[in-house]
Parts: sequence; C-alpha cells; structure tokens
Amino acid sequence: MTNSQSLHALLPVLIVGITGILVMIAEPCMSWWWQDRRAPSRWLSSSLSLIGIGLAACYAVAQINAYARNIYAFNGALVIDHFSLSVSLVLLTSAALAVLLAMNYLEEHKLNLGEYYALILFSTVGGMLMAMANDLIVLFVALETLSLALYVMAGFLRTSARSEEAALKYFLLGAFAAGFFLYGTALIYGGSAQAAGMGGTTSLSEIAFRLQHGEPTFLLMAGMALVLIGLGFKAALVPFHMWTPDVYEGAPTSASAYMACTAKVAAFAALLRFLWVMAPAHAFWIGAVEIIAVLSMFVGNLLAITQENVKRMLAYSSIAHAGYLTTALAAITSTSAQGAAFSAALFYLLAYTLMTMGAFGVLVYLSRRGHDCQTLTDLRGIVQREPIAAYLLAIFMLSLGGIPPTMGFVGKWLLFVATLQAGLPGLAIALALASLIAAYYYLRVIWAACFQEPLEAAPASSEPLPTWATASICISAVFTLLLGIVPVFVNTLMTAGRSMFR
Amino acid sequence: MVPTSYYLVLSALLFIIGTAGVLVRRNPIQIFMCVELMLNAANIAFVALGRHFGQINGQMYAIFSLAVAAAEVSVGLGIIVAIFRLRETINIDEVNLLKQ
Amino acid sequence: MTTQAGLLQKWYNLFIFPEYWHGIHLPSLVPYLGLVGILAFALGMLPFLIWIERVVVALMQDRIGPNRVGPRGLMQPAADVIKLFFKEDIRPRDVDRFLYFLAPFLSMTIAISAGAVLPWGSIAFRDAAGRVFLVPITAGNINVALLYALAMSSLSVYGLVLAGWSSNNKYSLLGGLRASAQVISYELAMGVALLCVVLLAGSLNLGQIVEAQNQLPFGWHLPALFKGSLFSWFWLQSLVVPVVIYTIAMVAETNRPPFDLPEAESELVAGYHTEYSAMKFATFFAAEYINMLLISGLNATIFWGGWLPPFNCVPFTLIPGFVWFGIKIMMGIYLYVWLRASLPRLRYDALMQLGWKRMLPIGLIWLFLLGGYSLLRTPKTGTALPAPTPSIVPTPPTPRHSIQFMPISARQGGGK
Amino acid sequence: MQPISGLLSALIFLPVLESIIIMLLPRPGTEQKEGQLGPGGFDFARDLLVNSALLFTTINLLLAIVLFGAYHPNPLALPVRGLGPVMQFRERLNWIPLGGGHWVEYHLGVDGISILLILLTNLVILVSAVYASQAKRGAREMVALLLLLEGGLIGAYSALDLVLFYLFYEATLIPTYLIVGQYGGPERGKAAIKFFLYTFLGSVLMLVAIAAIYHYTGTFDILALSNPNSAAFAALHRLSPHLLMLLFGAFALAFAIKTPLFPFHTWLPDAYVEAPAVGSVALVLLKTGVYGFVRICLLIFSAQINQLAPFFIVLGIIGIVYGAIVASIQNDAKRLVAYSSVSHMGFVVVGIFSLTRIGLMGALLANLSHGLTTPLLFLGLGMLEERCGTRLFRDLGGLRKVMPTLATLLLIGTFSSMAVPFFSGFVGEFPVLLGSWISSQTATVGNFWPTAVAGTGMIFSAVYILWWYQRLMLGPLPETYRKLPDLGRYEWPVLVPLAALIFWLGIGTHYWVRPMSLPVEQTIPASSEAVRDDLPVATLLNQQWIEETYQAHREHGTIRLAPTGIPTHFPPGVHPPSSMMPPGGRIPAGLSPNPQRRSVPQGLPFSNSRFSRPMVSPPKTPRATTPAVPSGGNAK
Amino acid sequence: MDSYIPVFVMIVIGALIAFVMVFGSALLGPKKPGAVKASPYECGMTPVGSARERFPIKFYLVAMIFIVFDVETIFLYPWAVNYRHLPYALKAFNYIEMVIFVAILFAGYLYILGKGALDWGEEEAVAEALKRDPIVLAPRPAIRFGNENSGPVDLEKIPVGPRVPVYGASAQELCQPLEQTTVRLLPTGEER
Repeated sequence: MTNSQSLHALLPVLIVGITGILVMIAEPCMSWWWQDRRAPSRWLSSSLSLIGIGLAACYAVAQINAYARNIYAFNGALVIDHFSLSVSLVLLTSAALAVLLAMNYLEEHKLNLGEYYALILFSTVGGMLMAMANDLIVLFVALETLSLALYVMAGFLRTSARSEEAALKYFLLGAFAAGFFLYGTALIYGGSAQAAGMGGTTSLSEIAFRLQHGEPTFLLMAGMALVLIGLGFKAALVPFHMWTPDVYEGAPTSASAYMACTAKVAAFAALLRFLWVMAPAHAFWIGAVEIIAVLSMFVGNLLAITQENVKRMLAYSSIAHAGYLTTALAAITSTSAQGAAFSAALFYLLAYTLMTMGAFGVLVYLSRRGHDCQTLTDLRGIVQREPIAAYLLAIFMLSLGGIPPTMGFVGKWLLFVATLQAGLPGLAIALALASLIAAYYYLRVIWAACFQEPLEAAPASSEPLPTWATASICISAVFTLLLGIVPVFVNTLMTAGRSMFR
Repeated sequence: MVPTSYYLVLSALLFIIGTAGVLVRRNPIQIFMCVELMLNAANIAFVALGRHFGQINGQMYAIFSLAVAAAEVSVGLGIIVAIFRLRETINIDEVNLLKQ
Repeated sequence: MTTQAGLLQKWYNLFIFPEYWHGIHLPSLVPYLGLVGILAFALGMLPFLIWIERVVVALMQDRIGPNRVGPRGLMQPAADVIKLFFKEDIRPRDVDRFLYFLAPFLSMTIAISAGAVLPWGSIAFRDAAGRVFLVPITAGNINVALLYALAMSSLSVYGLVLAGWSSNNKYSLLGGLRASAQVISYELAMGVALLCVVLLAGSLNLGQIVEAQNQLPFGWHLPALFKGSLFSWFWLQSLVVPVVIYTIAMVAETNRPPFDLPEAESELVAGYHTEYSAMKFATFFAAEYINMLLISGLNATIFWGGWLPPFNCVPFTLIPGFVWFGIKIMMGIYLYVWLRASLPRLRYDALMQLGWKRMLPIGLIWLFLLGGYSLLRTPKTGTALPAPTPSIVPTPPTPRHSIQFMPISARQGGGK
Repeated sequence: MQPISGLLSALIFLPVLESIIIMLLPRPGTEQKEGQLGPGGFDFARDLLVNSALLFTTINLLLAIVLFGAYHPNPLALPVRGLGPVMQFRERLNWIPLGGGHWVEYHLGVDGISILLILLTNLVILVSAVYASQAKRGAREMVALLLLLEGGLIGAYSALDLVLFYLFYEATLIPTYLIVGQYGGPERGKAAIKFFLYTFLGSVLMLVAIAAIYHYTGTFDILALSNPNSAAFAALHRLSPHLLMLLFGAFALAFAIKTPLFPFHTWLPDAYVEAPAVGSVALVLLKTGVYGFVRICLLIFSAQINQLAPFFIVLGIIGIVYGAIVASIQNDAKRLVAYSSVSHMGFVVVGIFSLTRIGLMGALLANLSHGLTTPLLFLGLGMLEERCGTRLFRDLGGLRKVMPTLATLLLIGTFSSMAVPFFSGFVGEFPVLLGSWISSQTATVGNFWPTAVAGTGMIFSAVYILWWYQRLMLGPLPETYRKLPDLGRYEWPVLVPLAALIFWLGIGTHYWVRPMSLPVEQTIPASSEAVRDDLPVATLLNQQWIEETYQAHREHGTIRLAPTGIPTHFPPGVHPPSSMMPPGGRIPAGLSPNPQRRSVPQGLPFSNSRFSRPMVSPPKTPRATTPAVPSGGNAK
Repeated sequence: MDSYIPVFVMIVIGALIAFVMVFGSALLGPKKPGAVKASPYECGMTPVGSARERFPIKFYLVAMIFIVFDVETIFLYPWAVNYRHLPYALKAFNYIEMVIFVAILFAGYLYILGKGALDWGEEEAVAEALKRDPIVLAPRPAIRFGNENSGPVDLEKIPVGPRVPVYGASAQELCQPLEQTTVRLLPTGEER
C-alpha cells in the first residue's frame, strides 16, 4: 500500500477535511475581499459543507462497491473496510442533517458564523477516522479531533451561560476520559508484549493476532479496562454518563442533535472494533460490559421519566440507547452471533442517528425568534400551531420507543435477536423491559405535543417556515419510516459487519 | 540503568494523582491541570516502554499526545475564559445553572 | 560506572596523586573547559558590558558618560554592585513570598544555564587509529543543544511573569503579562528562523552547526581561502532573511529597547521589577545582560560561524577561535546598544503585529523556500547525502576503546 | 377461484397510501353556525374530505369483498385437522435477514377467520370514517388515522410471520393512541397513555416470547409452528413445560390485555369513555387480542391451552358477570357500554377456551357481533352527545320523541347486545354457552356451573342495556332538548349499515359460518379433549409423540442445529408439512434436502391410525410417479 | 546521558550564583521595615483594590495561539533535522507532506487573522465589529483596575509596626479620615 494509494483510499475523509478548512477560511477571506461578512456567509459556508459532505458520501459509496477486500492504509494505521465506510456514511448523514438544522437555528439565534459548519466537518472527520482507526494512537487522535470540535460546538452560544457551562462540563469530563484512554493505550502498548523480545504495539490487528496466539497479560487487560472507560465516557454509558444531560440541555439544540449522534456513532464504531479485537480475552470483560449495558438501559430510562426538559430527556434516553447498543458489544463475543451483532449495531446506529436528529430537529424547528423550545410546557399543544412538526415528533418518539413500523423497532429487534443468538437471554429480556419503561416518557412528549391544550391561544403562525430545518426533519422522518418498513440496508450492513473478519 | 518498572510505577502514581485531583478539585483550571497530569503520566509510560522495547514508537506517541494536549489546552482555556466572562466565577460548585 | 561520573571520582585522585594525570581521558575534560570558559566570560563581561553600554550610549547621545569611578569610569559597575549589596531588601506588603523570591532566582539560574550549550572553540584529537575527532569546547556537547537553548530562552519568561504576579502591584502584573506575551510571540519567529538553520545544517548540535558552516559556500568550486569563510556562514546560506528575523526576535526576547515594553518606565514605572530592590533588582538586571550575551552568542554560533575566522588564510587563522567568537558576540552587544540609542519604543500593537503578522509568515515561507532550494540541489540519483560534518562527533569515544588521544591543533589537518 | 396475488398487500398498504393523501388535503374549517349540526356553510375542504373518505373506504371495502368472493371455503373439500390452518392468498417474501439463511419473512395469508375480521374492519372503518369526516375538530387527522388503523389491522389479521404479526399488532396502537389522545374527553391524555402502556407491556413480553421461539425453533412461521408434524413444532414442544408455560403466558398476557380479559381490563373503561366516538369504535375494532388467541395460542401452545383452559374460562366468566354488574351501576351512558364490552369479551374468551368447534365458532361470531353492535352504540351515543352535550343519565331522557330514527337504530343495537334471537348477539353467545357446556363435561371445571354462571351474564345484560335504553330514550323529555334534530344527511349512512349487518348476522348466520367452519375445524387443537369424542380425526398429542418425532429427525441426520439448534430439514419419510409449503409449491432452499421430494403429494392424515403412531416410517420407494396434487398449503 | 552532566553542573552553578545574589543583600543590607515602605508603589498614590485583577482577553488569546504554533514547531524540528540527509525521492515526498502540513496550519493562521484575533487596535476593532454584528460581538467589559467598586482601606490589613519616622505621613495619619467611614459602614456586632 503506497502512500498515494492510501491517500486515495482515505479520500472521503480528506474531502470532508479539506471542505472544513475551506469553510473555515472562507468567511474571513470574504471579510477581507468584499468587506462584508454577514450576508453571503450562511449560504457559502453551508452550501460548501453540503457539497463536501455529498462528495464524500458519493465517494464512500463508490468505495463500498469497489473494494472487495479491506484496505490497510498508511502501514496499517487505518483500515478502510465496509464497516468503517458504513459508519462513515452514517456520520456523513448526521453531518448533512446537522448542517441543514444549523442553517435555521443559527439564524434564529443571530449566530450566523461559518465556523459552526467547519466544526461539524472537523468532528465528522474525527468520527470517520475513529471508525477507520486500526491503531490506538490514531484512534486517540481521531477521538480528540471529534471531541474538541464538539466541545466548541457545545459552547457555541457564547452569550448563554448555560451553553458555556455545558461546554465546560463536557470539556472537563471529556478531557478526563481522554486521559483514561491515553493511559490505557500506554498500558496496552506495554502489555501487548507477551514475551521477552517481543516489542509493544498499538496496532489493533497486531494485538488481535497476538491475543489469538497467546495469553492476555495483566497490563493489557488493565489497559483495555481504561480504554473502555475512555470510550464509555464518549458513548455516555452508565457509570460515565454524568455529563450527558447537562451538556445536551445546555448546548445549542442543533449542536446537541449533532453531538448526540456523531459522538455516539463514532464511539460505538470504535468500541465495536476494539472489543472485537479483545474478544479472545472476553472472559475478562464480558461481565463488566453486560452490567454496563443493563445499568445504562435502566438508569437512562428511569431518570428520563422524571424530566420536564425534552433535551434533557433525550439525553437520558440517549444513555439508554447506548445501553441497547452495548448489548451488541456483549454479543460479539460469540462467534456465531458476531455478524448479526455487527449488522444490528450498525443498523441501530443509523436508526439512532435518524431519529435523534429528527427529534432534536423538531425542537430546532420550533425554536423561533431566539427562544429555545425545550420543555414539555413549550411543546404543549403545538399540534394546533404546527401540525406537521407535531406529527413528525410523534414519529420520532415512537421510533425512539422502538414501536413498529419504524426504524427504531427494526434496530431493536435485530439487537434483540443478536443478543439471543449470542446466548445472552438475560440481556435480551432486559432490553425488552427497558424499552417498555422507555415508552412511557416518549409518550409523554407526544401527549404534550398532540393532546394537551396550549397554555396561551395559538398565535397566528405567519412566520416563514424554517425551510432547511423542515427539510432535515422530513428526510429523517421519511427514512425512519421507510427503513422501518423495508429495511433494505440490512443486507448491506450484514456484509459490512462481516468485513471485519476478513 | 533505571529499570522500566520504576518509570511505570511513577507514571501510575502520576496518573492516580491526576485522577484524584480531577475528582477532588473544584477549580476547572486545577482540574484541567490534573488532566494534563494524567496525559503526561501516559507520556512517561510511553517513552519508558518505548525505550524498554527499543522502539521509537513510544516517543512518537508522546509527541502525538503532546500535540493533542496542546489543542485541548487551547479549547479548554477558551471555554473557561468564556464562562468567566459570563459568570464572574469558574468554581465548579457555583457553575450549576444546569440542574444536576 | 559512566565516564563522566568516573571522572568526577577521579578528580579527587587528581588532587592527591599527580601521577593520575598521566592516564586522563582528555576529551572528557573538554566540557568542563567549556563550562568554565563560558561562565568566566559571562560573569567577567557583565560589569564591562554595563560600562560599555553607558559609554556607547553616551557617545551616541553626545555626552560624557561614566567618568568618576576608576579610569574612564571603569569601576562604576563594581561600585554599583557594592552599593546594591548593602541596600535594604524591602519586602512589600501582600506579596506572594515564595514566588517573589523565586522570580529573580529563576531568571538568573536560567540565564546562566542557557550558556551551557554555547561552543566557543574546538579541539581536535587523534585516536590510536589515526582518526581525527573534532570536539567543540562547550559544557553541553549534546544532540539537542539548539532545543535546549530555545527552551532556556522560553523559560526565562517565567522569572518575569512570576515577578509580575507575585509583586502585588498592578504595574508589575501588566509588565509581566506584556513580557510573557511578547516573549512567546517572538519565540515563534525565532524558532522558525532557527529551523531554517537546522534545515541547512541537518543537526541540532551547535558544534555540528558551526562545522556545517566550515565548507565552501553553496558547494561552489572556489579556492580554499573561501572554505568556511564569511560567505559560507549561514547568514548568507540561509539567504539573509532568517538572520534579520532572528536578530529582531533576539532583541525582543531579551526585552531590550525598542522592545522594552514590559519595563516601559513611562507607562509601567519599572514593569515587572517595580517592587524589587537591592540585589534582587540587580539580579534581574544582571540576568538581562547575561541573556543578551548568550543570545548574541547563539546568533554568532548559528549564523555567523561561531569560532570560525572570516577567511581561511593566515592573518585570520592565527587568531584563536574563541577570540573570533568573542568579537562576534560583542558585535551583537553593540547592535543592542546601538538600537537602544537610536530607536524609539514600539507601540504594543505594532510590536505584536511585527511578530505575528510579518515575521512568522515570512519565516515559515522562507523555510519552505529553503527546503525547495535544498531539494533542487539534491542529486536525483544516489541514496543519501553524506552526514553533514563527519569530523565532529557529539560525544567522543570512551577511553575503553581508544586510550591514546593526543591533542593537536584545531586547524591543522582537522576534518576533511 | 384463483387467488389474486398481491391482494392482501393492497388491502394493507392502500389505506396507508390513502391516509397520506388525506393528510395532504386542506384542513376543513371549524366554524359552525349557532344551533346547526355539522359544518356551517359551504366548506370545500370538508366536502372534499368527506367525499374522499367515502371514496377511499369504499374502495377498500370493495377490495375486501373481492377477497371474500375469491376465498374458497374449503379448497380441499376435506376436514383437514391436526395440521394447522390452511391459508389462501399467500404472499411470501424475505424481509429482514437474520444471518445464517434465516429471515423475518413478509408472509401473508388468510383463512375464513381472518377474512371475516378483515371485512368487519373495512366496513366499520367505512362508517366511522364517514362519521369522523364530519367532526368539528381534527376531522382530517382522524380519517387519516382511521385509514392507518385499517391497514394495520388487516396486516395483523393476515400476517403469518410472528414478527410481522407483532409489527402490525403494535402498529395498530399508534393511530388508536393518537385518536384517543387528541380528540377525546378531558382526561384523554391519561387514558391514552394508560391504554398504550398496558398494551405495550403485554406486547413487549410477547416480543420476548417470539424471540425465544425463534431461538429454540429457528423460525417465525406461524403455520409451521401450528403444525404438529413440523420440525419447528417438535423442537418447540421438546422444551420443558415450565418454559413453554412461560412463553404461552407471555402471549396470553398480551392478548388478554388487548381483548381485554377480566383482571387486565382496567384500561378499557377509561379509554373507551375518554375517546371520541370514532376512537371508541377504533378501540372496539382492535380484535387482534381475540385473533391472537385463536391464531397463535390455540395451536402453537396446544398442550398449555389444554391445561389452562379452565382457568381462562373462569376468568372469562368473572369478566362476564363483573362487567355486567359494574355496567348496571354506571351513571354515564358511554361508560355503561364500555363495561358491557368487558362482559361481551368475557363470552368470547369462554367460547375460545371451551376448545370445542361450536364454542369457538360462537366466540368468533360473538366477536364479530361485538364489532358491529358496540360501534353502533358508540356512534349513536356520539351523535347524542353532540346534540345534548352530556352523557349522564340524569340529564337525559325521552329522546325518542325528538329523534325517532336514532332511537330505533339504537334499539337494534340494544337488542343485539342483550342477545335477543335474530339479532347478532344471540348467534354469538348461544353457541358459546353450548360449547362451554360440552367442554365442561370433560374438563375439570365441573358440570354445569360455567354455563350457568355465564348464562346469568345474558340476564344481566338485559337488565343493564334495557335500563340504559330506557333512561336515554323513554320517559319525559327535558325542555332543553325539545328542538333537537334527528339524524342528519351524513349520519344515516353511518348507523344504518351497522344495523343492517346486525340483522344479517343474526338471521343469515350461515353466510358467516360457512367460510369459518373449516378454519374453526383446523384451529381447534388436536389435543383438545373436549372434541376428541365427537370428531373422527381427533387425536391425542402427547409428549411421547413429540419426543419420538424429534428423535426421528435427529437420527436421519437432517436436523440443522446452527445457529441455535433449529431443525429445518426433514427426514426422508417426513414431508414438509402443507403449511410450510409456499405458494406455487416452491420449497425454500435448505428446507428439503432431497429435491426429488418436491413433487411428492402431501398425504393428508385423516385416520386415527395416522396419528396414533409416529409419523416417521419412511416409505421405501419414493412416490415420485404419483401425479402431483395441490398441497394443502395453498389453494391452487 | 554522559554529555548532559556538565549541563547539570552548569545549572547548579547558576543556581548557586543566583542564590547568593538574591539573598546577598538580605544578609548584608539594613532592615528598617515600615508600612508605607511596604505598600505597593503605584506612582505615589495610595494603592487601592487588589492587584490581582482581570486583564485583557488578548493575552489569553495570544497564549492559546502560541501553543498551537509551538506544537507545530515541535513537528517541524525532526523534519528539518532529517531533511538534509534524505535521498531525493524521500526528500521530495517529505517536502510535499510538510508543505501540506504547514498549509493546513496556514489555513488556521488565515482564520485567526481574518477573525482579528491578532489585532490589538482595540477600539476600532470593537466599533467596527459592533457595526457588523451587535449581538455576537457584544462590547467587552472595560479593563478595570479594581478601584471602581472597592471600599475603604481595611485597617486591619495594614501592619502598623513601631512608630518610626518614615517619609511623609504615617500609616495612621493617612488612614485617619477613613477610619470613621469604616466604622459607620460596617454593621458590627457591638451595635446589637
């Protein structure tokens, strides 16, 4: 694999990254050349971003079709296989939807800065690299690329103390997690030398090879635990979830939507690859992962029940969704269920992205004139004012609750089957029971939005429709339903899941 | 020659101190410094292990993590400054608009 | 037992049993020669330097200057030191006591230790096999000498910031802040200028950098006269721009006029050392001058050929290398004084603009122009260029392998 | 008649499409003139809505009628018992891959039981959509949701894959939930959520059970699982009785909540009462609970059914009596009807668990009757409430004088509800009592007590429903109601078809019984002790037989255990059971190890001896030369 | 490590010299402390408020930007050291890679420039930015020196030693008129 071939294989990431740079400097350059910063920047930045994302997505699709085998780029630091390309596509989807949402949100909040789009693109680059990383150090750098952009996005509402507070909390805990991750990597580097004279390595495929042919060392396992903690923070799994509600509540809604999806998708892509590598030593960690899964599901769901703030509720629900996804992590230990677990996790990640983007997107849609629509009270009776938004919200809530015929159901069902195939019936039953609890609070949102009377008389809605946010929500909704009824991607994802074992 | 295990013990101690500091401290800057301590503990471990194995990788990784830490510093200080300008305090206990 | 540590032990023997002089490993002693020499030069030149500055400034301003204490006022610095030693050491209210004392201490320590890597000459040794080793005379003949120098020049700002912060004085604080912002701003430009040199020399060892200048300019075929001459030094090889950048950055790094904003007396009383008195003030003062000496020394080493004579012919080669080195340093010092006497102080925004918007991008672009130039001059065939200066070894071989070392003249047959 | 391919899919997805179209129509205005019913003035949007609702639902009903007409009541002209139901109009596609060659299938098919429910659904949705399109608030949305509900219900009635069934089962929840929650009474939100959560609790457990069944058998195919000869059935019934009982319990809980059966009925009064009239109708239409009992529980868990039938019968009887008594003491007209539903559904459950042909047939008829009668009552009450603004008995009375037509139509509903002969209620409830009588002769409940106690329910129903009618329609008319109008232009067509059908079901019962008789025959578990004596093909399905079958599969080495120990191959002597044959005789790859066996006709077991010994004796010579006759699974 | 030992020796010698210089006059000089002598020197005015005050954001900004560029320099050094010794093909590749690296950095640099992070002409920049975007670039709080809200000098904080003649007024004399104000303002426990 020469360098130019590696670069070629990495082209989707490069396209997104270069677009990010262009978007970043476009605005200052405009202020120099045309002495006008405000007017065209929104169009320039967002359309540039969308073009970049679209190009990258096209290229990724082309690669999926073109590459019959895994590409190990840059001396095996990155692996471009169907799995990473599929995750990249999910990430690009969420980025595109987030760009659409941001176009309206930022304008409503008088915050029309091109950096936001650049940050979206940079964090997407980080996420895509996380999915492709075949080396723990690359994973670390990618993780930080993702996180740093997200920290800034969380604090993007500079005049809001809540936004800044969210950014601070996210940043401190994220940096803490990064410390764990890096130290774990160091320990793995030391622990991967199973015998004297064998050098240390951080390459995941090398570690996998060594684990298949030798005993795991203590240092390796300790490092694995620390890396797990680090990634668990990013994925908001339960003992490491404290930041999630505060951050999602405080951050600008469009940023909450984006970070809820991207961070989780990327973290789970990394977790899947990492734990698959560690699967030969699963006796050490399977118990912990199971406990984390069950705790995440139940703690997330139970805490979500009492929330009045929808963003906060969605945050807790995202913890629960992380718990559902963790069952797939537990399931990859069984050789017979690996393929099913990977494809289930991939499908669920796509589902999660679409429905969370949609749910937050409806909040963005309803946030007009700088007022954030956040609480159940804000949502009361919006069906009379904004029937489309209310019904779309209902679709997303039902999908989040895993109720057919939506994508959420199919995803949950696939996870469920994978868990059973892996011989973990306890987890499967916990999954079912947790989604039962979840139904309650999702229904509360529908109740507030569709069933309750609004507090004040519905004002005549003469404002122009937030076009782009509407487009974003509608895309999410259509796919949530369509893929819930005809899950055509599953087969592709199965191939993607299997690509890991080639 | 100092045995590698000494370095590892040192790095573990630093890491534990950093972790404890993050959990105990109330000033974000102090917390942040503790996080840097954790990262540097990892760097020490990397360099020591790289030397132990006779590989250049360890030192290379340390430089990577330095770069990342620098980026983190920039972002972190920016956030802390922003919150101080809004709230006139950066004490974690007083920064509690978002209910726990 | 390592060589140097063994030497430390042997010193004890040297004093008691002179017969041990016989088997001493002389190359290992060279660093201590370098240490003593640079220390003596720095501390010895310090009072003289103050005198020079006063006299030169006075001349430029058409006045007399110091003329009372000693011949031509030469003893004036000594008198100042004695006076300062016997002044009251005031400790202002509410200072952070530890940091308040630490600041001057740190400034001085760092200023002196920065000199550890400056080579001020070279000695050639020949081993039993007849190979010649050129050893630079410096305390720290280390691989990362340039990084060390850079690190020390960055660390020096700690003294100023801590002084400003601990003094409990608003002027001091602002002075310290200005100093830190200024130093870090110019450090980038300085670093980029140094990078140009590193790119040309291919080494961070200052001895090797000097030796890399000891060749025919641009590889042209010229008479031996020009080998290592004025024209092959890096000021010209790097095509002048980095020298200019470095020289400006050097003045700014030492907070000297016209970049003396941290201690601008018209705005900030005395900046970061407003609250310091007696010898603590003198410590800052001395540290600044030592910094000037050493940064000029670095300038001389990396751009102006270090200990090399300007031409490789008789009248110049007769003069020892350290004299040439001293002359180059003093020219730097003269430049400092000249600038102080000639230029008004910069406004702060102009200062930052110069550093960030002019010198940094120009330096970076220049670095890549040099890289491209170097690439163009590389032959397209062949595996690799030879090591830059094979005659210089960073650390001489240990006595275990070669005991018979004979000191020979530095410039006779040394190197290729 | 040839099956029309795609007809079922059209029936399912056409309403969904129509619902989207309806949602895209302009929203009708809400202005209304003083003292006027229905829309005021010219409202193009409302006319458009009414007409399109009528048009769409009529198209759907016509399709359902085509389905009914094309349906063959007994394609093989044989009483095929013990092999599970025979399905027609089958559609089978792979849908969600599960790895290892396993799929969640899009597998549809109907028998008589389903078809009548589909017809009922289409008809009632038609009338209620017409009614809903007149609503002052949310007319457009209600019609759209009703159409969605229609699609979901038809899907649930025709799904032959457990996951597909679950999916449609859940999908029906959403429109109902939205209708109840948005357009009901003051406590509608709470009631809707209560309804949703109760049902969802049950269905989640059902999902667990479905997954477990897949885990143990490797298939979701309802037909395979209902066929005692299939490997899937054998694999399932090899499990420990405790586990099977748990699985059955999960299904039964889901269906009991949905039906609703006595202790799980508490969501019902709230939801029925708080819902708008259309919502109540929608809730009544949710017959998926009963259907699930019949389609899934009876055959898949035949042994458990046999064990637990008395228990369910007791619960059903309690429901009958309890519902009737509670209904008698209500002061709210709608709540009374709601509780009467508990009572009626109690009859249905008793009929199903009598495990006799007559009882099951009665239960299904009672189910249909309830699906016609209660909508009539609810819609009529809705019209009443619209006029009077109240449902409380103390404010009402004597309305017969101002609205004679409504009174007459409601009287038909009343009679049907109290099971007067020639009305639909009677033809449902009387066979149920008969069936319970037969079954109590063999079961442990005891001689005549079940029948006797259930019979009191009929007496109670006469008490409460007549009293209900009296308090509404008879007696003095309050002055305020003196000017109330009778049925309007759009209200006639709502109530009259229902009333007519009640008569038709009560009088022309044989039209309804004929398509169901064979399915009922096939749906009674072969192990049902109650029908063993009076049916020639009765057989005893016991644990020993299951063990032997399973071992035979193992010995022939054709059982594939990956990934979860699923037997999908059949020993040479055992043919793929009819219910597993896809339409067109195509055997899915991997199902039959021997391609020659494809044309082997299905030997139909219609002798006792066939069932009394294990079905593993392999014929030495393959009867490949025998001309192929259509296998039982599809009506060619 | 051998060649580092003289460097450490040099550092130790430097520290010794510094120690002697810092503490020399503390040993030799006279000691006559006084309250006014000990107060911070602010051009002769009575110092008010704390010296630990907020200072312009620009300093932070410069520090942050510096970190980024400094790290970039870290990556340039190994490249520069090895560049000269590489064969042509590798050299060309390294050159292009580093050009890309620095180009990305330059993009960031352009961004910083465009956003005005390196402009120190405060007033014009703020006025201009306010014209453009009144909300995002809200006026920064003024640079304060702490004397706006500070109350009277707290007498307890001034250590008053033995009455020695010092320059000008004594500490007590300086604070005399302020003392009454202080007593009036404080809701002390004696009043209750």
